[in-house]
Amino acid sequence: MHSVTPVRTYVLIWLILTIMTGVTFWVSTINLGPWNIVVALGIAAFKMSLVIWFFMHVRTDNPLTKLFVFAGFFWIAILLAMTLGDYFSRTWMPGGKFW
Amino acid sequence: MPELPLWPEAASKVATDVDHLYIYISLVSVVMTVLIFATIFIFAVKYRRRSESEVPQPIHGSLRLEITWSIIPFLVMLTFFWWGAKIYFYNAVPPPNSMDVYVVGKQWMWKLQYPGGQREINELHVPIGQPVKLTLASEDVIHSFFIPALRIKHDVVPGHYDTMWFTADKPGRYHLFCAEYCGTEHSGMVGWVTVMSPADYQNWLAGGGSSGSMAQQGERLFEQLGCSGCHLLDRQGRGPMLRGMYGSHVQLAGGGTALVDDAYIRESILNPNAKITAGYKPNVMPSFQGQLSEEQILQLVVYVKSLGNANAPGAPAAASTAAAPAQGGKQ
Amino acid sequence: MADTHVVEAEHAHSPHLRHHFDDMHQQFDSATFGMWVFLLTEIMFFGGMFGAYTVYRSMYPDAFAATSNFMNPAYGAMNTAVLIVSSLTMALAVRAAHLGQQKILQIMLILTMIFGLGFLVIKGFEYHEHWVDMKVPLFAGHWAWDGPNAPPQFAHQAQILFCFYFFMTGFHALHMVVGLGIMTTIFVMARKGTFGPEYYTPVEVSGLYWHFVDIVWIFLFPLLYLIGHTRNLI
Amino acid sequence: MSTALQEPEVKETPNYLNAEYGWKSWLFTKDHKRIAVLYLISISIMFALGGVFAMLIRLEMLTPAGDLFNSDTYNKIFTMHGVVMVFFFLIPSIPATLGNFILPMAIGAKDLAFPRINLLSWYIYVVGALFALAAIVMGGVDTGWTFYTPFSTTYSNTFVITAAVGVFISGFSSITTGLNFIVTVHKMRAPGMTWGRLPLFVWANYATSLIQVLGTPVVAITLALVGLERGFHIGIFDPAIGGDPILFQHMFWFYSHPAVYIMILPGMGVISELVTCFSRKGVFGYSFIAGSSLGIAIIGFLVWGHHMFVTGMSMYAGLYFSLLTMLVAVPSAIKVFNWTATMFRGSISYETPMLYAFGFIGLFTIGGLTGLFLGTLGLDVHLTDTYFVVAHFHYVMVGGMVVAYLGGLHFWWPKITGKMYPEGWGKFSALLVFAGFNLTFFPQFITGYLGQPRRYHAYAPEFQVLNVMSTAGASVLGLGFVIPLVYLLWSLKYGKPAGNNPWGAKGLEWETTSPPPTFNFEETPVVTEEVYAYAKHGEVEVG
Repeated sequence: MHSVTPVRTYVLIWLILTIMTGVTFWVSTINLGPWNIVVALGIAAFKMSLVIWFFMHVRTDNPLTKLFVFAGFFWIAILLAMTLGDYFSRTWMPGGKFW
Repeated sequence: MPELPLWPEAASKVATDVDHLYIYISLVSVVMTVLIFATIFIFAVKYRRRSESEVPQPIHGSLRLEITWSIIPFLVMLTFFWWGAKIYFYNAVPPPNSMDVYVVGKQWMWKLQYPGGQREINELHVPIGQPVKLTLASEDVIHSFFIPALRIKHDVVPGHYDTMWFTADKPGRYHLFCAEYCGTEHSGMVGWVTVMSPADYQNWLAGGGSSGSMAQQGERLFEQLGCSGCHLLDRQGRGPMLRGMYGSHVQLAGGGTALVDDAYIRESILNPNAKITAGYKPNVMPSFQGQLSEEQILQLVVYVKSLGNANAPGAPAAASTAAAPAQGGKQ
Repeated sequence: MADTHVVEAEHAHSPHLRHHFDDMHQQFDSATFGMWVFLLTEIMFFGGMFGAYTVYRSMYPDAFAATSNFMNPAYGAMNTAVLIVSSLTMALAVRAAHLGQQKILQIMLILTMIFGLGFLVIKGFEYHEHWVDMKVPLFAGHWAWDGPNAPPQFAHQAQILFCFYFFMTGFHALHMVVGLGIMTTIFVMARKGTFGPEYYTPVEVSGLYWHFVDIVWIFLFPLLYLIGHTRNLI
Repeated sequence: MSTALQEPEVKETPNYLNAEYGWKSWLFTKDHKRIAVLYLISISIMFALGGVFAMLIRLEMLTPAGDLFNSDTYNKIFTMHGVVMVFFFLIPSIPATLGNFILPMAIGAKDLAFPRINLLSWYIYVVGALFALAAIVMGGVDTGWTFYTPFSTTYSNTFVITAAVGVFISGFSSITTGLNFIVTVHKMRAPGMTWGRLPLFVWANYATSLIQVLGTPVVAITLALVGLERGFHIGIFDPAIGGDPILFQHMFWFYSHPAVYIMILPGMGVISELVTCFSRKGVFGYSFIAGSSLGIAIIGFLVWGHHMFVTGMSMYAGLYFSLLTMLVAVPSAIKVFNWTATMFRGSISYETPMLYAFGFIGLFTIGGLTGLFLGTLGLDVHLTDTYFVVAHFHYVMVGGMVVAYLGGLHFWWPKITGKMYPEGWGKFSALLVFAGFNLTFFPQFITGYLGQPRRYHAYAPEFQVLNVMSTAGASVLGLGFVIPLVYLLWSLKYGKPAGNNPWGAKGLEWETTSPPPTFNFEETPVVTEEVYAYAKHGEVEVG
């Protein structure tokens, strides 16, 4: 079973999460063009990692759990990458002979 | 004695190519299958249990064998892939001198229109040796335009245009099927493709009673619907002038550009606000969603096309009054 | 790859040990791992929604940005904060259970439930606003797309985005409701003094679930509320 | 067979069947073996139902004209054949019955990790099946099992939502079974049962479970979107207002292509067991067979686009989906080669399960190779949505999966019931299945290449001869399925007692009594020998 994490760590993580929420909100009011979404998702991913790593105890969990957590996100990546691959390349018409 | 065909007719170069590919993969498969069947059979007989107490020596495996029978089949399969991809890409790009035919799939029939204005249901007539480009649209669900003798099919997805093309090289009458399940009378959504010599084809074209070319029908619609009140032919009106627009890139009001092609024209008719040309206001043009059939939209598209192609030399052409030649939407 | 289980015939079986497990350790491990596998399916469940959402967003970026202006980021941010606090109290509840601090465990569970409930209340206010605002495309009488912030060319796409909005936040809220049910059960069990250092598996496992629901919201917030925020003035 | 004699027959040993009596003891059981039996009964009912629909399809196909049913009825029949067979028979078939029964025993566990969730899984399945049956009784569904939009969301006038809810619900039974297996294999193995000693049947079910857990939620969400769209017409898949029907296909096939591996992988696991047992020899290339199961599970998620080559999908996407399709064939080929090599210098006997194994290898080889035809871009353009596709997936699903299921059922029948089935009848029906199957589906490769589209109520007259052959084969095949049903039921009462290990097979499930006691083993077994150590076992018997 897990070792006990000190209350201080939990509170610190909570503080960071709350601050990052504020940061997301603030960044969204600045126009960064296409980078807005990148920054927003980057911060979300960072927050998620903190929750998974500390609140969900993956930090002290065995490699098997880590592998399964990774697998989940990897499979979403497959779904997204291969579907969007279709959508983004649909309009590229080859100009002539390819072979 | 009922007929028992075992091989479909091949009426184009692509069909012959596909046949060759099919024969090649079949041969490889037969060799593989026979090898495996024979091995199993030989082993099953040779190593049959001869006494209840016999215990064979274990053989744990062989890395060399495993690698061999992974790599070699994969390399063979890569040849399938390469050959198949070659045909697929060839099928994807219609040559520039293609003759246009416009197809609308609708539960449960195919409606075809020729640039010269001829219209048919469940019949397609084409001359041999001439590349034919089909622009496919659907009124309702997904259909699929399938001509087995040409070894091609393409889904007809509602909401946008699909294209396919072929050059038939053998006169005859061939099946036309809907291959994507589309509801009750799916199996009734069949017809015939008639491939004829160019001379016969000209005769056939002349024989069909026609109320003007597709472009003329489009022009009539253009006036009936009141489009011509805003889209003037000689200057910019409340809407952009369409002459010479086809094939050009227009500046959009929201920034960016759009290529004026069949799909753009269709979208502009059905959802005019989607991509407003720079300098014009939204909400001026009403949507024609639900008021026009896909066939009529195609007629309008062909009409706009006939007003001149930005890329073609000598554009804009004065095609609005002259009947478009039977063979070409583009000149 | 050596086997990790050590079979020891424990003479003093814990009353919480189910018959088919060898020991409490194996039981705890199986339960937490099982929850992780379940969360894997949840990831794919929400992943499918995010995938469909992403495709439409990539098709209609401007429409989605414009639509996003009808979301109130203040609600979204407030709810994010509320959920993060509830995650903290949940983590502390698990810690208390592990240490056998019964009083703290119960307090933390109550707090978690209060914050969870708070989230749903805020969400309810927000849904109500959309209802009044005529931004509920599911019901014909409650959908309208007009006004200066509603560019007419996006009428159709906006409808799709709002559907995704209700679909995703709806499923998320459903998960919150289920989570509250679980928390109530855990609280009742905690009141009976079920949990202690040798047995706190249910608290740990429901904690994992609670945090996961929090994570989903962490992504929903920027994706639904913030994508068009800067374009307000166009 | 010799071991059967060792068992004194005077008094029934306590086992899972006689532990408790009464319907409550079954409906509230937490014993994985009883749940497996519950599943066995329910999927058999669904298989029979799907089989009836199949026969009706073949009867209609006897003549080119659509003269037996009207077209609406025909469309409903093939849709319900697909829905029932795919979602309510093939997907749960081996994992939920044989897997549920054997897997915990094969790794030396007393039960699955979560027995109550296992029971819940069956109840979820039943509720899902009831929804599907309700859809059938109320008037049927006519969308095809693929629920393609916008036909399913807007144009169909049938009970699409009811059927979709049934499939949605049954998906969760699949997920819970998969979850249970994964945790059980990771956490519940007996001492000494290392990953390198796991039976290949367990490896195959483990790989299957990964697909179930990762893929099923996506189809669930997709069907939820279909239901929402159909109920409220909000435009998610409606092209008229900017929705994209192709997106539905992406999401549907993201699950439904891997789902065919859910259906075939456990069958491959069964065959691995059968080939070693009836060759009385350790399997050739153990780690390659085990690894190829995982390989199929993973690469299987990367190929779904090959169902969409003619939909107007980007041709570049077509390229990578086609290439990866070629890649996924490699692990399947590895399995076939290793099974064949296992028989080399073995001691092969021809009991019914082994006959099914021979049949499987042959039919699956054909099914797999014809899959390559369909993965080849230019050729798929011609073949897709024709009878070639129908023939291909029936070679894999029936020739592969159902044959493996029957082989496994005969193999473990003595363990499940404690009784032997009649061997002569078993062999006879195995041959019937093989002959009938080939006669049914081989002609469809030819009609497919000729261009007969699938899901056609009436077809062009020149295809008739081949279709008549197909229908004739189907009746032989149907008989081949009915005979086992009769003699297996018969054997429950009249079958000879089987003994603990009638085949002289290796594996922990054969070390316990037949039928096994409630907690599988008197004492937790400790594994000390390698997997499939037939040689050692033999020495003991001889000595």
